[in-house]
Amino acid sequence: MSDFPYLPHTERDIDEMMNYLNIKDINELYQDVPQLFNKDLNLPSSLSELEVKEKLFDLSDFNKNIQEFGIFRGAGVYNHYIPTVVYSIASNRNFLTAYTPYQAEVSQGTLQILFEYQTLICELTGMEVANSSMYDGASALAEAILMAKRINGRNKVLISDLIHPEYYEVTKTYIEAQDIELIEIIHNHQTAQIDIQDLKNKISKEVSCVVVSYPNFFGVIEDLQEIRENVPEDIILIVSTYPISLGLLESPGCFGVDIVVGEGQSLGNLPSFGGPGLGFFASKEKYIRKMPGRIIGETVDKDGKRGFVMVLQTREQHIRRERSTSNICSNQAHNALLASIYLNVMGEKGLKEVALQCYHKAHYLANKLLETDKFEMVYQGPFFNEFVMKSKIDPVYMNKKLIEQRYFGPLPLKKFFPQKGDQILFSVTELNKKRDIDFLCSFLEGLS
Amino acid sequence: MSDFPYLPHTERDIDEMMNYLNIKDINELYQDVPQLFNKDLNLPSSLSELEVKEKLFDLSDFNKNIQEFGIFRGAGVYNHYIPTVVYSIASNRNFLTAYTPYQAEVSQGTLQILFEYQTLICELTGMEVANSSMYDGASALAEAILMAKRINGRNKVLISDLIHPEYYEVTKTYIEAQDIELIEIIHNHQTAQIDIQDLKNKISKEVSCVVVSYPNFFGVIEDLQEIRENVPEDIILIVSTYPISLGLLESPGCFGVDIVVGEGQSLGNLPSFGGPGLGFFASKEKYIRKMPGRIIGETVDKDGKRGFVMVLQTREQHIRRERSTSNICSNQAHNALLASIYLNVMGEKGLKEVALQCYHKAHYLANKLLETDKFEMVYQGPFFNEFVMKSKIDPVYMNKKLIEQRYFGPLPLKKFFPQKGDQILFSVTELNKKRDIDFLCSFLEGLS
Amino acid sequence: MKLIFEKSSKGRTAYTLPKLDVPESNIDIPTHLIRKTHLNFPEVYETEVVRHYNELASLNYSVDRGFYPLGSCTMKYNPVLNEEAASLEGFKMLHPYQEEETIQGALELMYELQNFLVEITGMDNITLQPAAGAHGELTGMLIIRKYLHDNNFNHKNEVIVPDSAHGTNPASAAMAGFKVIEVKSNSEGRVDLKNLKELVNENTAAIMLTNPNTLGIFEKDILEISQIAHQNNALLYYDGANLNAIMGKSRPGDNGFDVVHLNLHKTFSTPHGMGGPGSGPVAVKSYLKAYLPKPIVSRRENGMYFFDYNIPKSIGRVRSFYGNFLVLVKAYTYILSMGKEGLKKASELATLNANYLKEKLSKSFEIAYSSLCKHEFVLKGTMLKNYGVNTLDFVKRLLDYGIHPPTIYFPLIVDEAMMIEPTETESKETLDFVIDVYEKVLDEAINSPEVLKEAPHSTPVKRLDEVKANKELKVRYINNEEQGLD
Amino acid sequence: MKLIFEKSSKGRTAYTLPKLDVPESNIDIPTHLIRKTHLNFPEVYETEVVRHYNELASLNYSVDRGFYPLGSCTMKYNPVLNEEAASLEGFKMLHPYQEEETIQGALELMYELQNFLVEITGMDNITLQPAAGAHGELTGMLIIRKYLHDNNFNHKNEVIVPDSAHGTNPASAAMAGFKVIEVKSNSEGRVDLKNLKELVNENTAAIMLTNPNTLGIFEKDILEISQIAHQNNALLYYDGANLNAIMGKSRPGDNGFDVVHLNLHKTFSTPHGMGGPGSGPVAVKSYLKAYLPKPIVSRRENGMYFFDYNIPKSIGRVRSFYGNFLVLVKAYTYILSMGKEGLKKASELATLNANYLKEKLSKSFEIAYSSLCKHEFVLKGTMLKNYGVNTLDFVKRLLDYGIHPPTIYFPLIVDEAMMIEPTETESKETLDFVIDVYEKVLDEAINSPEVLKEAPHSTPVKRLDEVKANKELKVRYINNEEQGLD
Repeated sequence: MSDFPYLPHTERDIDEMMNYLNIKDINELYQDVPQLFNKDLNLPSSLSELEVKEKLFDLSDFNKNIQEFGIFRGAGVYNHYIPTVVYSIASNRNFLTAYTPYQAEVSQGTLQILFEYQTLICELTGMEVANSSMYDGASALAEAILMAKRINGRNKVLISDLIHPEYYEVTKTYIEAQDIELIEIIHNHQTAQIDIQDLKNKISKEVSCVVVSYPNFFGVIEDLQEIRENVPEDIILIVSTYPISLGLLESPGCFGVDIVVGEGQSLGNLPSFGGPGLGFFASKEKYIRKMPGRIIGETVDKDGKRGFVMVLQTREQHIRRERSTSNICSNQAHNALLASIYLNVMGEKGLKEVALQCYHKAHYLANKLLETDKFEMVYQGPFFNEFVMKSKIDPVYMNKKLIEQRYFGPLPLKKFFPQKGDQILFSVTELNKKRDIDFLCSFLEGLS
Repeated sequence: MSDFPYLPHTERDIDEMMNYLNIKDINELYQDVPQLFNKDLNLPSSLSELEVKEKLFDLSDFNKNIQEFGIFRGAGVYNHYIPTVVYSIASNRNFLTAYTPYQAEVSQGTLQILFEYQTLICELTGMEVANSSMYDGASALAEAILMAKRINGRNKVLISDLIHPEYYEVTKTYIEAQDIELIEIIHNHQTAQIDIQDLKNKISKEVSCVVVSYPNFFGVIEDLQEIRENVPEDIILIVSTYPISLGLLESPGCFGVDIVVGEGQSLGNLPSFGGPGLGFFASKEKYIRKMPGRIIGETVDKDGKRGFVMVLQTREQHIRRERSTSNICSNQAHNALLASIYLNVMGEKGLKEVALQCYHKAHYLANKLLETDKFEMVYQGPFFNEFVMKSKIDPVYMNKKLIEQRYFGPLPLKKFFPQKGDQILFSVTELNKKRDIDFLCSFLEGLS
Repeated sequence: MKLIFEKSSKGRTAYTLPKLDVPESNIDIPTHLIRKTHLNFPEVYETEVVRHYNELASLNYSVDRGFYPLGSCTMKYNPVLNEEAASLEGFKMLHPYQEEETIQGALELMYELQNFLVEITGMDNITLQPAAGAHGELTGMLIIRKYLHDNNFNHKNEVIVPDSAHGTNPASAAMAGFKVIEVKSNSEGRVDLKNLKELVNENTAAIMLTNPNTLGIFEKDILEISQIAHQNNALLYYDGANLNAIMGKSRPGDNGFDVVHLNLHKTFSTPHGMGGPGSGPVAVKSYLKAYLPKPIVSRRENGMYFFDYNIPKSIGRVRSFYGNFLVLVKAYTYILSMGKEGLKKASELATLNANYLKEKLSKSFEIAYSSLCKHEFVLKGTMLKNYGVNTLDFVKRLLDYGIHPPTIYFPLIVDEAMMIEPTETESKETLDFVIDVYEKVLDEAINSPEVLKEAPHSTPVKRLDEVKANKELKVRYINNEEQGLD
Repeated sequence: MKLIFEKSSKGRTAYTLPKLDVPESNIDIPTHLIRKTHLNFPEVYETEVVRHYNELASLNYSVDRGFYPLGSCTMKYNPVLNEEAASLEGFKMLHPYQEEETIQGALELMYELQNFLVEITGMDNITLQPAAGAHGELTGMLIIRKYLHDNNFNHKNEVIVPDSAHGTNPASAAMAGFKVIEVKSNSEGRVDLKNLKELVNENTAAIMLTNPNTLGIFEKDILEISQIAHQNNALLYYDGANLNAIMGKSRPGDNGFDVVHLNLHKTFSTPHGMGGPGSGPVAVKSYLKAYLPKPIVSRRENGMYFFDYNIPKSIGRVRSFYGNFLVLVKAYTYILSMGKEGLKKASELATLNANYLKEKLSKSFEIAYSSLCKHEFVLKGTMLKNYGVNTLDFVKRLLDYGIHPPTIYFPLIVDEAMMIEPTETESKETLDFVIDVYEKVLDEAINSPEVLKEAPHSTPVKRLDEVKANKELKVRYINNEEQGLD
């Protein structure tokens, strides 16, 4: 008799099956295994559902979470409003427990969702084509750089020094074996925008691509028009972007960017300690055959009815093996679903409103902080919803005090820039209320 | 432009529709309404989803709930383990947003669920037929009494004085206009079981039915065999039961009971402040045409395939109107679904184990409490998971102190029996842990 | 598909429990009271349970699938936010007998909801206890009964109900001990005033009305009806099933109604759950407050909320505890979401939708009563008989086009009735699609009636044999194999 | 069905937001950087969104619908408890950059999971960072690469991969800069030792194996293979896609593997989510610990958990933050639920199921390699060609019987392959049903092959034109109407 609710086998089932196989012991099915493991694994014994729940509840409660705490921290993962309908829909188990749509005829749900997702990403980024998801913003960026090399065969990458530091690290890991050289473009120390002169100086015939973040890690909005003007057409311009900002900012596609990637968590995905998130990936149509990841296309069935299938599979690993455009197989389809529902629910109007609220609230906070005399703005470039301040209060101490007040304060830049021990990165979204902002400012004003 | 996400009408839609109807103002559709209300309702203005959520979260947080607090209180609503799968399945919106299966061909989900539910209730109660749900245990009991009168045309009801007091009140309300006389049967003050002599004395040719609770409000198990032996066959014996106890107790059907009703909340339904719950209702087959409520039956479609439909609708109000067996229309189908999933998941083995754990834990608590010398057992009758104690500590004070310790203590019987100011009703389920029971006892021992 | 019982296999299990953590004691129960009868529950594993119900869900039509215009049932969209609200632990994990100070949030919600509903109906006081509409009707009629008795109107034992009324009205009146008298509808589909005047007399306890009525027609003579009732010391009862037409546009209380019940699962968007749970609050004028079921939620001067049991004249209780509380949470959430503007707009658009649909369909179908309607209207399928089919055949064919039929053969006063209530949550595109389908099926009725008679063709089961079901009356699964073995 | 874009109507809205509660400031952004391009998102209302996705869900096959035996994908049942655990606020509402003392619960979970997985695989250390299996492969190969470089094995640039390997293996090796060398399978479906010995040389960096391999066959010569590798200073890489066959039965670490990746969404029951998110932890022997991606979760002496970034030789990062954390929560939940007994039992029953199914099917079908299998096996559909049909036709017909086809045309070394992995969560009844269906379809192939060629017949769409899709390459919706207007 099975005591495991996930296992269907009764003793009789097992007996009948073993009889049929003419075996007396399941270990006979393992007779070809050398060194059969005949101890118990050093793991806990099976727990009842109630006990498991209790353990998980305890672990969960042991964390302080941003449902209970206010947060003024972003830096790649943002606490945005998610309409209730998003997770309600996505929790449908016919989405959750399906896999890659290998059999298109019984996967039209998945396929249409991803086709719609691709369309939404194209709209958002202003690009012509998009794939159906990558692991995260960082790996999407790394893959974009590999793609650029596939396009023009060159091996120097000019990369903004205000790309998210963890994206930079991932990129470094990815290109390690690829004979690619990463060259940083410095930022202008007044504006925190890319130093155009430095960019110009570093452009050469060996440059495969130029990589910038829009907005960048310090929250500042890069001038993509100026950058594109200074990046010759045969060099791939790659932009990593924060999709919510595109409710307010012109789409990268409008400036002639070649590849747009980013982290899609902010689109209807909960923060989740940073994962799972969603790498989105869009490019010009002419490069589609060089693109990594799964792509869904429209077709018809034998009666002429519209349907969707996976296309360009010959780029992929299960067919092309070591010559595939990427090794990616499992992706983040369910997160793409969350992002799709989010964008469909919010619509153009909603996304623009969210972006505007982020903008206004961030600027309201910035101005209020300046009034306290405890903070100075470090850069003058235009920012969206994040900004760097120099603080008279020690950032670590400040955050400790804020946690006592049930707030997560700004990110100490020291985490990534050891020399910036007194600088902090504030982040504000539409979920930060005026009363929280006002409290924060007056609390910090009083802090010493 | 609609600002209401639940309303689809664009201005253009409204214009087109009004044009088609040849009206200029929606009020023209209300021209036949005298005293058109032309003010604003004195209600709050529409709130955004976030604001609504915040308000509801606040209200919810303002309560102390039994997820956070331990509880030793039952008295009709019990905190039992509910497997995760129960609500996960039942939250499927194709269950939630369907209605009464008027069109059987597109309601086979609903119909089969309720057919299975009827079967499960028959199994549990030992009866031959069951309906597909009533509002709650109390109204089910009241309806059973009305049904008894329909069966034998008599108008005296002998009812145990240890029926749940609220069921008694509901019954009184229901029969108010029905020319039915309620006569209480007293309980034996030693055992808290029904006083058989009193029952015998009150039996007469005018008695329509005898009503007992199994276990009764004081947790004591009535001897249904003895009761049936003393209730002539032409008198309907009605039993109200606590379904979890039937994992341990013999089913009422085995003793020749005619109608079994009860509150099904304990079967996979959350406490929910007492509602929605689930009235279940089962009887002997020969009385089916006198039964209130919806009944589902098996049939075949025109290809001979099995299917399910509503049967005996001619008993019901939408056809029989003032001569229907009851006025019930909307019922508690979704709660019947929860109960069904629960029983299917637990199975015989699980239900028996739950019942046994309740029994053992309740008796463990009772014994521990006796050891404190603060409590005395009031009755000697066998009990299932509830029992009455006389307390040296004032019950209201005791509960106040327990709330400080994050426990809800026993129910002060004063709530229903003003003369029992020093008596309390303890309730224990499989969710009460030994460590909580031990804490309770030692805390109460130290309390003065 | 198989029943879950037919999927059972001895020894399978879908549950786990922690081990008993206290010492076992002797089972101190007389042996004959200990279960020996086998519980023939299925033995299944979790995967199977999940798949079983997933398949069952796929067989159900629902509002989430599409147009579901059951007349008088108000199958509007059920917001997911309502569900989220009702799933908060501070609501779902409350015991009804917790101490007052530990349930202030729940009481505040109920208190506010009481006030909201009283305002919407134009009444004075309310009980949230009834579990459904019909339950509310019974409650309301018992209030009326007790009030009359207390005021020496014991002879008043008749309740007048229109021939177009919901079946629950006469059934509830009868349960409350009244004799039911039927008043005719006139050619406009309204209460025939002449007939009403003939019927009302000193024995009249109450007149029960639905307004707009089940034909979707507003009783424009309501003030006169009210006068007739009150002049005869009879009370006027409002069946709130059709309130969705008039929120913020007309208030029953202002029109002279003395007792009103509401259906929160209709007008206030809580889901219908395959038949329930619903909720049927009953609002009354202040002079009836003393008769409301107990308890009701009140507020102390210090701001604390409490259950007021001090209602000496109360009819008593109609339900244990406090009603379907989680349904109340959902309705409350809906009212906050919609606000005063939204509720009014909902009613206006429900009425606009119904009139648009009615006018468009009137090109091809006979409308039972063609005057202005409110939230619903009734088609007369009589003409279908010319083609050898009937309303049942007609609507079964609708299923093949993926839309749910209306309520049929009701109200009883309309031959071959189809009672259509689109609600405000359906778009114009949907209505236009529905119109196309109705016309297409009508076309089929004329040109290929056999297609209708055999319909539906594309549903999980084909047309079901109701006669057999009622004759053979198989209302539970019997495991014949097992029976044989026992 | 329609695309959501085709349901759009100007002015509809599905969202609400609180009003901006701070004063507006000037938009201090250069005009050319402010969006002027129209965002052509759909304008829909909530009901429509809900219905849209409800319909899409109804078009999907899923584990919750039934048998889904995709070989090497381990489509086992995904417990609802996993989902409940991952939806706890203390997990889903964590920001990755919170202070260490505010995330101790999350860190403890990760730390324990690290230990669990290390124990199950018989390895020493692990990273939870990779987001999927292939991502783990890349990580593992980069670790190997860095290790070799640091130890002056720069010349080692070849990775040997069996011809039966998953396509991700050569792809990942290539991404990590290696040249891929294919080793043949022998007549038993195992690595051809002779061929392997010919291929291994001083340039060999690693041998990548899946064990049991994609034919479901255990590499019984694994100890010898390990020896061959290590004698040549090459590392042995374990692709964990097929770990579900051997939990508690055999540990890759004990067999000499140096690097192992796992697929938590396969073996550890986290749902596949239509393609992801997955999770692909990589475990290594202690001598490779220094190369793991940073950070890993460690524990201080005082019991506090922390992210250890102090890994100077680390290959760096392969993902932002810490991997697919919520997937980790689900896998952790599963391991607690199953325990050591349950995991072992799961593997045994997965193997029992596969062998039972294989043996039964072998009566009618040709098994590619008929020896003992583990969790999966491969049918050879070559004989179908005799009837003018092929594997594709065959499996499309399975859809009409409501079961999902196996992985097809893989592994590449089997002609017309069908790779079947039933998993342990399918019952004997299901397997017996599946056997019946396979035999019935085979019968149809012989007697009415046209039925297969035209299959599927009962799915939401019929067989789709993949050639057209790839030729015309329409990968997004274009609103032609709107385009015309612009």
